[in-house]
Amino acid sequence: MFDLEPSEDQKLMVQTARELAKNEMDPAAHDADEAAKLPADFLKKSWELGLACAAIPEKYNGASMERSAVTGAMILEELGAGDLSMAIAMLAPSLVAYPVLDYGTDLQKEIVLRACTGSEFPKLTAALMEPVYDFDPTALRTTAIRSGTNYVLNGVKTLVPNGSTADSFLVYARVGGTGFDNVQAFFVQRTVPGVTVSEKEKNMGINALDTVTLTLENVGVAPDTRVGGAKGIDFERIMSYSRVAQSALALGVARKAYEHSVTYAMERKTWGQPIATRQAIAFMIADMRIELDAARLLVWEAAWHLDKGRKATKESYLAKMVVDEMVLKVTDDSVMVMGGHGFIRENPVERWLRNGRGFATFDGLAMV
Amino acid sequence: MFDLEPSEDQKLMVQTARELAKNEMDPAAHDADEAAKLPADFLKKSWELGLACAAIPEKYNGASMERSAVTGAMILEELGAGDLSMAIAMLAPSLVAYPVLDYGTDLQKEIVLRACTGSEFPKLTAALMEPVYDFDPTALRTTAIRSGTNYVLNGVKTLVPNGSTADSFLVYARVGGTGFDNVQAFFVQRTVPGVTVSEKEKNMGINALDTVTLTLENVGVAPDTRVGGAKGIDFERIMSYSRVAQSALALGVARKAYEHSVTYAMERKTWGQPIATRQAIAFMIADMRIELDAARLLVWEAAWHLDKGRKATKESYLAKMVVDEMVLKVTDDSVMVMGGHGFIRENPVERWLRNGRGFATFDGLAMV
Amino acid sequence: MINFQHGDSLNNLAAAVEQIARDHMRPFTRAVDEKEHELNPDSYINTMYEVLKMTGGAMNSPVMGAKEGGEKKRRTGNITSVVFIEKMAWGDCGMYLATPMPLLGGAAVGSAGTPEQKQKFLARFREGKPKWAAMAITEPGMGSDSGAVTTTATLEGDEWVINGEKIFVTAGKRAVEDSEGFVVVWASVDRKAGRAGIKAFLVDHHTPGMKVAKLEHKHGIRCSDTAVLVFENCRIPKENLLGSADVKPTGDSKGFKGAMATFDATRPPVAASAVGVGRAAAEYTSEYLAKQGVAPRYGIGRNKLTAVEKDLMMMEAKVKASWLLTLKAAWMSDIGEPNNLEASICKCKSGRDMVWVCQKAVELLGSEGYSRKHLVEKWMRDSKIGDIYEGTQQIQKLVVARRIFGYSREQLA
Amino acid sequence: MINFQHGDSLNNLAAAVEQIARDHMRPFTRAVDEKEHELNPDSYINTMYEVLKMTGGAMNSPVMGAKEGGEKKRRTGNITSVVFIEKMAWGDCGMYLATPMPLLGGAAVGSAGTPEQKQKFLARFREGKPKWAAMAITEPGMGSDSGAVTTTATLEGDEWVINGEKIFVTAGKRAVEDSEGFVVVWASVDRKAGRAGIKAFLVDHHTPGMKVAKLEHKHGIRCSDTAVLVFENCRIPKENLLGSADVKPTGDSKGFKGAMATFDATRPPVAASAVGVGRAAAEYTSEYLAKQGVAPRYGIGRNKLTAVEKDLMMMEAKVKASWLLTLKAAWMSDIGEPNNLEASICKCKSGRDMVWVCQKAVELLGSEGYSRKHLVEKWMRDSKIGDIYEGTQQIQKLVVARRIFGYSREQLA
Repeated sequence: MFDLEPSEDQKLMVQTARELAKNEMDPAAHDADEAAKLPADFLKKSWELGLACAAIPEKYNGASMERSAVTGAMILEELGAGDLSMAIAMLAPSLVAYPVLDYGTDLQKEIVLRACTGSEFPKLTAALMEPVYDFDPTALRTTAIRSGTNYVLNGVKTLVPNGSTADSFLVYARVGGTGFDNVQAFFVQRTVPGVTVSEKEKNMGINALDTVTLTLENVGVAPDTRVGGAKGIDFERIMSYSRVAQSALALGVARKAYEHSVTYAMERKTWGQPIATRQAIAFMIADMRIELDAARLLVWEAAWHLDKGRKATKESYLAKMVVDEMVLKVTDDSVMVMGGHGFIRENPVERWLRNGRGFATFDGLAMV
Repeated sequence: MFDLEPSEDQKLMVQTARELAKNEMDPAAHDADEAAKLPADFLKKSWELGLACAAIPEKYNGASMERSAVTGAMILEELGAGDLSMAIAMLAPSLVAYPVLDYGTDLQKEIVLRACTGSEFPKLTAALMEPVYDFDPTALRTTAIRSGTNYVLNGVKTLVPNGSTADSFLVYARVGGTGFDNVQAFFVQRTVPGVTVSEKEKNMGINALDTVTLTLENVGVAPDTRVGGAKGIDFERIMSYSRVAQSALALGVARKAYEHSVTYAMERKTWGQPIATRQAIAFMIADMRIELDAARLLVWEAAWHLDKGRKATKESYLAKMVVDEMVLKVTDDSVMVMGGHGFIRENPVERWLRNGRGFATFDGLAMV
Repeated sequence: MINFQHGDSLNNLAAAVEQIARDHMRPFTRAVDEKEHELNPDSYINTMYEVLKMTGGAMNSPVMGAKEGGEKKRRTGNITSVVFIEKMAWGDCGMYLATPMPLLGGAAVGSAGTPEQKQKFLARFREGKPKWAAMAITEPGMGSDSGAVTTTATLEGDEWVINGEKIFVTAGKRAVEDSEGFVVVWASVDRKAGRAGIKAFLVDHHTPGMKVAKLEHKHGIRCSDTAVLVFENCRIPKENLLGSADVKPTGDSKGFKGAMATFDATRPPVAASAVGVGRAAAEYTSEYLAKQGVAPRYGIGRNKLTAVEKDLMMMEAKVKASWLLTLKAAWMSDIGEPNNLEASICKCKSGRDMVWVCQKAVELLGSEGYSRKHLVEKWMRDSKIGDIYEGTQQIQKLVVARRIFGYSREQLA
Repeated sequence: MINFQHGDSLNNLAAAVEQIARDHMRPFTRAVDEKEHELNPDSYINTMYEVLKMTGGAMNSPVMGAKEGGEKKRRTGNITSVVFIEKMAWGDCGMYLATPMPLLGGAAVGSAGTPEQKQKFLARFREGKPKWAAMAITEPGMGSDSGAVTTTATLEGDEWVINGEKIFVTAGKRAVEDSEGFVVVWASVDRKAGRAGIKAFLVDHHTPGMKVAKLEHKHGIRCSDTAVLVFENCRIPKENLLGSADVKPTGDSKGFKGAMATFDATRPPVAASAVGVGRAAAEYTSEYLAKQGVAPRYGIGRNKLTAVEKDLMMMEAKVKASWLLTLKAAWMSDIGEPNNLEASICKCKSGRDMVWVCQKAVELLGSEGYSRKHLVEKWMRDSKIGDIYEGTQQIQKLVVARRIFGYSREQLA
């Protein structure tokens, strides 16, 4: 029966995430953005909470949480509300752990999942996006061509999170024609010849997140680096998980901007009245709320389809399309609610706008 | 030097058009729409004013007005504000006269232009649009294939204005591959074998306008029916004129809806105050005005390029793109300003919305 | 536990309603639009009335269903009603509004009526010939400020005497002239008391002094009769007052609040009717364009989409988003949570976005979309009412903002 | 006679400014953004100042140009200034705002100053080293209600004593600390008189009691210094009051009105600066995508466009529409027509739409657009100020609506 009440477990996880966001992320977000650097101990601290990679089974020392995209979406919304850079950074290992959990060979699971349940933040990340205006996961430019038993990888990846410190990259590459079915994932070590890792990239937003450009020139990798071996991955489903995750982060960013606007509009007075009493401001904020609530339901529904075992390609794609538009509108309007004050970097709305605009240009930066 | 002041001649023409709109068109528009029929003597009356086809030279008994797309745009805005169905109906002869004036052979000019300066409303119209979702003037489906010295026409045309009574149709057809250059225009008599004229079409709006579907099945026409003979027409420029004309009509529809909204908002009171004093309504109306003014300048500029002898393909296309969006928004908002009253057919805004939505689906229904 | 799936029993019922929509609404939808008030969609009305009689309360009045029946833990009436309404409106929104059921008038009796009133006015909907009930609130000089009622009700002996004029009365003629229905009329018992003096009165069909002065010719939903009702010394029994007779000098009286509560409960159904129209247009457009070879490529790089493809996708997404918001608001009612905010959110969003969807449908089909050969132009006209009735988009935003800020009507007007 | 073409002399001057923008602004635009206040764009400042000195009044202060010079029949100052500003902002909007010219402060002196004040405060811009002038209106507790000034000016003998804090002072530090410029400060001479008590005062550079308390770190236009100025018993000569000293008990005083008139005159220049940024982004996007093989097919059937193509076209159209509105407003000033409505229209539309254009540019370039490798992300940040400063989009709509309805500030607030 139709129901929107989260389970007790979900509420608990959300609470944990919300506290992290409130206590560790939000207060440090401005300085981290200005310094273009995560707070020194953030990854360690957040890692200890076990929010990322929580669905790894006990067998591998994991928390054995149910693998649920819905739960993940709820958690990621909270983390997104904390800070987008920090959220993506702390979630980056999931980009590797979950595909391996879902599709990896036993050996891959043993190695990767154990690395993702240790006390150290794992130096693992994934490389999917490419620096082109029309990035298309169904038609990657990065290729993996069979050469004997090995594969030879060529291509350029961008926005690889935690790239400066990662030892190992899960690289998505095209092994045939176009379409999701022709994409496979390969583990590439940083030290392998042909691999070049750039300096930290500079973007409009997510400044505190360390992302790099990864260039692969005739990089040879062994067959066992391919996730799932010959059977491979279901990349279409991986993309759906990823789109749900990014959308959930965007919900968090937008919600934070909305909440900030509500508070500000009720406090700020002009002509003796809170600006919330002016229809222009009140309607703008009402619209924020309406679009936010609508987008959340689309995200949850897409996630729910995934939890039901479906591919959810359409659902996750449409949810992300709506969310990407919504988060820009909401963060942009939150700047307008503050007027000139919203243009000053002391005011977080300007950062949320910079981060918010990113979503439509990201595809594959997070995973639930 | 940049200047937006109309000339005295232009002001005079605008005044004439405005009076026609105010006295003959607007008051009769509702009944005409309901009856799906023009007022009995409208075409005759309006024809006598000489607003359509005014640029035909004295040589052919014409008024010899300067051929100016800017002037035309000004006049058409007024007529559009009067009533869209009536405006298109009275302008339909221009769809034939101006291409002939610009490109016709001497004989074609002699016949057509004289018909367009007589005392009778000319039974001439043009057939351009086709009943497909992606109508494209650069890739018409209607073809004119050479057969010996003749041409054989095949295709289906829709939204042919005044089609039920027209004796002769100027049919646009593709004579080669795609692109504007491959389109030519042919005169087809109603009585020629292979020509079928439908009943009056039924549309959401422009109900009073008589439009038909014209079907051409292996219709053979002689070479001298081709406008301009072997030299032919500059269809690209014809489309620019047409897009400017339709945009100008849309400006009129939108302006009327805007003006009506202003009046209503200042008169209508809720809670003892005119609704114009509420920001939600006031901002909606401010936006109408802003978008209307912006769109008009784009239309004028495109028209001005035409008057300078340029093709104005881009300018007219972009102007129409903007206008089509604007007229929908403005007419839709004008319904919202009236609330429930706007949904009643006694209130003209509902007609303007039906007419306004049409523009994005029309391409080639008018000519300046 | 998050779940986006309905139970089997609702799915089965929904399928039955969809079948009715497909068989008894869609085939007539163009004709009832063209013929306006001349043609009663009898096939639909009679079929539907039999179904309604059989299924009893659940469909008879959506809101009543929620209040009256169901399990103790979790009621299902509101979800059920929005699911049904969405499907009926998908069939034809005008015909849905001409469905012989108590509609808003019934909802008012359901939420504020005494047991006797319920028996007298609602039981009749389970028997005999098709009947309608209507709600008469708006007056010519009145906009969205429902407090500005000038119609009066004066107690003379055992009777209320009603005088005034009401406009925008949905199913007004069917309720009071064409059937043995009734109308709920808002009138002031004390004009000096303002909002507090406004009460709702049950006026039975064919009551002398009440007449249908006019049927409006509308932009859309043309076969739904929108009546002007005139009351001239119209006398009704004293016990036909709905709610309390008290005129409290300050604040809202129970009568007015009760009537306003009806709106809270009916915004999700109105949203559902908007979604039904939007979904009809979105589906039709998809199917039409599919035949032309347009297949939305879900999943590919966003900057590779065509404009039509992107619009189609947005249409689909917006229909779903509005629908989920509507289900959410109804679900909250079912679990007994206050849903004033969510009811306005779903009404605002679906009203606005379904208009966008239908306008887009016309555009995507080009001149074909503008032609009456296809239904999309009709849905565009029908959709507009969803953005207007029971509170325009602007009114809904006011409500949403007031709830967000915790402001009163006075603080944010 | 309708004409969309500028005269040859303006075109020649415009080409010169564009050359400066290309050679002395664009090459530094990324660096001045990254380095924020650390890097003064000296190459541009010095070059431009020499040009400004040479060209004299026309460019020295756009608004003044309009008021002072030109033919009797038709002035050209306003059109000239918006053309210049659009090109400079196309080069770099932050650097444009750091142009050593009188800007808003100069505009105020130009429109309300006595001949002596003009000589004393404006002549200096035609000689020596680069100088700036600033306008200080906004205060920390104040939003768009420019009447709510709490800074005070008290007459003590031959001096006004100013106390208060001003924020959002564009070029504030350059005007009063880095150069021999000045700042126009709004202060109340009689707080009880409200709006009527507000006057504008000319405070010279390095006047004791005035200090730059802070430079803001901003979302965009980072190399333009936005200062917080604090006045503590800051004493200035009595004759530095701009406009009349009268405090009329009812209505607006000349002082306030004069200052507000400055805004009327400066909205088109602000719109022009927004358009410059939007055009930069639109052109860059077109050129980038053209290299990727995207060529907008102007003229084809609308439903055949790709999504990117359509967006590109809309960007181009919106840039042009905003620009034409800006020219129109400036032209009206030049021919002596009141342009309060048109000034707000162009400011509102260009502020809003150029943000849209720049945000779209980022989206169309995908992750490349989000990267600081390209300038579009910077233009997106720069563009936002155009929607905010000198009255947000919302304020402009209020002005537009008031003009449409003929309402006063009190009737529509």
